[in-house]
Amino acid sequence: MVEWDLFFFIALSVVEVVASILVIASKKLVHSAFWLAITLITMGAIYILLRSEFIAVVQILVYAGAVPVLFVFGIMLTRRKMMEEPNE
Amino acid sequence: MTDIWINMGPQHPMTHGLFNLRVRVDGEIIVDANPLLGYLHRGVEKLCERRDYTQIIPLMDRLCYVSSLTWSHAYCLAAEELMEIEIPERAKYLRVIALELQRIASHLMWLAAFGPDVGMFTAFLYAMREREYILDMLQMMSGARMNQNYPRIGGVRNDVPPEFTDKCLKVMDYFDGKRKQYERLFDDSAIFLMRTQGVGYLSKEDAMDLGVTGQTLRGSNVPIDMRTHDPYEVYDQLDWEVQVEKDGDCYSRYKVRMNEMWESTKIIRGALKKMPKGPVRVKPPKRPKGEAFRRTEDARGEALIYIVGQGETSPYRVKVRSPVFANLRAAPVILKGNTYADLLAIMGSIDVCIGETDK
Amino acid sequence: MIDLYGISYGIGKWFMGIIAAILDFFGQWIQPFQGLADWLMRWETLNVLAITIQVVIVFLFVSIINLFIIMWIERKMYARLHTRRGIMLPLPFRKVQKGTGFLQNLADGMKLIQKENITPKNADKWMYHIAPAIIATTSILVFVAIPLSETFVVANLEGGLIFVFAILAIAPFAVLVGGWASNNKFTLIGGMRGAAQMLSYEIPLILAAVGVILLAGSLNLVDIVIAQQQTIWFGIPLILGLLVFLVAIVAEVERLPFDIPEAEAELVEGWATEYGGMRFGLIFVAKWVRTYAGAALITILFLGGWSGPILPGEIWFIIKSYIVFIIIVWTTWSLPRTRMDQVLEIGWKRLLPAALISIAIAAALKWVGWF
Amino acid sequence: MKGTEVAQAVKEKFKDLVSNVSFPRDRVVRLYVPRESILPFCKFLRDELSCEHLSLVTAVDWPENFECVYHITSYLEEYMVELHVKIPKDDPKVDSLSPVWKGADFAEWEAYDMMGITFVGHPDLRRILLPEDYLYYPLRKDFKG
Repeated sequence: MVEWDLFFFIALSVVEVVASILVIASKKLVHSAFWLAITLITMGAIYILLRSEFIAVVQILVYAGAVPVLFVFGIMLTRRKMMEEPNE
Repeated sequence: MTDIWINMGPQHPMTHGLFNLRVRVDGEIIVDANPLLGYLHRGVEKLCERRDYTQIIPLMDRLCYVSSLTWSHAYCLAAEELMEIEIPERAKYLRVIALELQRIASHLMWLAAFGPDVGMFTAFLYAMREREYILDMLQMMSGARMNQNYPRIGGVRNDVPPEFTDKCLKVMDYFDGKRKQYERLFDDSAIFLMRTQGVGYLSKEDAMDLGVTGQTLRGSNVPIDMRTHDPYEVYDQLDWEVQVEKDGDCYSRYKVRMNEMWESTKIIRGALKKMPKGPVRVKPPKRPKGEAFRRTEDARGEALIYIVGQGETSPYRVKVRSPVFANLRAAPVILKGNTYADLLAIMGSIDVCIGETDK
Repeated sequence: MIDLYGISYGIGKWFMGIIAAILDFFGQWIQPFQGLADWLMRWETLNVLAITIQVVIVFLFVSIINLFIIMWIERKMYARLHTRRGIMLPLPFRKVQKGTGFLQNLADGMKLIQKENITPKNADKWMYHIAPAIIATTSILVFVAIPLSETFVVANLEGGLIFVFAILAIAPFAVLVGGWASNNKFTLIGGMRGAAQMLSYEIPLILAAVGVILLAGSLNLVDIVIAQQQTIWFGIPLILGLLVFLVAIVAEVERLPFDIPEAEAELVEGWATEYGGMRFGLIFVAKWVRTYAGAALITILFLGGWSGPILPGEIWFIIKSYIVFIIIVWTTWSLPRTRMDQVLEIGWKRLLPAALISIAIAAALKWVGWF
Repeated sequence: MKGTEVAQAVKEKFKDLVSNVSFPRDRVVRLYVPRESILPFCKFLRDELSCEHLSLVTAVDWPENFECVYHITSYLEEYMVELHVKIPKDDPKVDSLSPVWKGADFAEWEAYDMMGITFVGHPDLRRILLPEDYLYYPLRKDFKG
């Protein structure tokens, strides 16, 4: 008998912990935002494991939906090196 | 993301030809624009110095691939001025008919490009559909659809077949009947009005100062059309009006062109009715001497051809004034302060043809 | 009504039965095979298998059959709007050069698969690769929650509507990631526009659906349709909400009046400029899948879902959703593109108040007691 | 306004500077001015004779000298001035007309590009049709393609 719940919980937790470490470890702001989105989506998946679907989808809708805003600010406030160079 | 330079071209779906428009945008707002030309430079003016006067006509046809007939006609007109010959009356009428057909074809091609510029791809195929019939008429006159090589110094190459008048009238009827469809497609569309009205404003003073001509000038409330301003052929004997719009925005430039198409059908009808019988060509002298210029109203604005002859079989110097070259001067002025998305509508409304710009 | 779970369970049981019988046969000599056969025939295993088969069936429907049909409909439909014939590729064994062109999309897909996948030198490789995957998976994932009939549904979620919105909201994120990672000015501007557009259209979209939620009293998509079967289609009292939802869904899937993130005239191909080969194919296909998801949502929320006489519910659902899809295609190919600021203006100043009025109407109807 | 009237008006202002006046057509006047006085002359044309439009700037390579030809239009009075300026070969310089007509710089660009005439006072004189590092002026007669 496989404990599917446990299996998924462990898998999701590993993904989430790794992603959340990468949020603070990434050098680029945009990468951080990307990992933050992954963290929030996996957190939503863990809510599903806890049989609370509504809060899971709200989690994705609200938090993961808000990440693009963060992303936009990340793009606006940082500069990519390649963009500054003249076009060859 | 503060200011960045964007290269619109030379390979870009927006460019109606091979040129590079460097745009500096701050977010979505255009701060600066800089057209870079020369990708299509063929040295037509130099080539003219090595060719016979008659051999230049097909070369001039290739100046603009959309309205080639107007260019060879402008050259022939200037050469006739240089040689001081008067062409037969019938040839004048035939030229007017051919020119106006070419103008409609050119404007339809412009419309076909302007539609996708503002995101309406349907306009492309609608305009192309009508253009086929117009090109059929040109083919009937000259035997070619694109580079007609029809005008000659001293007249036109050949007379039209006898059934031409009826067929041309039929095409004009058909084309006039499509006017309502176009008005419903464009003028009734709220989004099209949103995209063009009040966009790309060019004031009357700026337009005059920058040397802008043609529909861009007439869209800015200056009623200057070389067909009445400096009449050539038989335009002053036909019944038609110069189209002017007041607002100076993309919509008025669009409107001028659309109205000009319907005005052209009027000219063609009148010319077909008045056309006399007779010869269509006189023999030009071979070695003219002196200098001459003539202005014509090209499909895009004032075309001026200046010829210097030195008593040889080929001219000493030929200079082409391309209307688009001058109109492009206005592009940075109009673009400044507009949004990046409006760039399409603005450049579309100027009607860029790089063939004649780069020569 | 087709019971999707029952069918899947049946298929799984039949298939596993064959394998278990074979294993049993060998189990005469090899003892562990018998245990394996027993395990295969247990309810838990079959349940997992049945769910997998369900997903595969829906995936096949959405991404293969349905996708080819809607692509074909769209391409034929706008060809007719352009007064031309559209795709006409004949079947391979037919020599005559005229046909319906149904297999043209298959040929296009095969061509895209054969293309080389080029990654730009300065692109952010990892994010560049992942963006088409995100947008394709989320687009198909929407159909997990969309019921074709009462029983033809993979996951009958309690918060199905919110789930659909949540999944649809992830795609603009992929747009931004892809646009940023490609390291191209056109893609970057396209991605920024995508984010701005999403922010302004998510709200009217959800608010327009709130009226439906009020009338139906449930977030469950199946319950919403059942509520409509008992009363009337919600599109009739909430016509305003329907229109707002239609406009907002067109903006959400980035179709033509609002396709500014990939305005091909000014931004080459928008945020997807640097993608080639099958990555581009995925992006392109995802757009169609999302459009169909939008059409399916409108069908469920406003047009009574699968309710209809005589024909089975699934057929009714498909007919209705295709009609909505054709309406979307029609608007797409007859309107010019709006500008960025105009898109935001339409979203915030027109659609948002209209959606609120729609909610007020729904609340009033509920209060009067008609629903 | 007829060509003769224009010539009259010009002669009153720039007495002996204007030479070789001829009338190719009814409303066209062709005249020569020395290159030093081109800027005041054009200012006069624009301000006093309402020449709003500079149609064309041409350069011709004659055996003895260069010649700049300006076609200047008056929209209001419907006439045209064809202005010739002789430029010596060893010093191909002439005043730019961009202070008078803003649109002149594009036309002058082309003349510079093709004939190598330097326009003094031009805001940004550079190659426009030919490559930046191109060494020749192709429309000169001594250029052998």
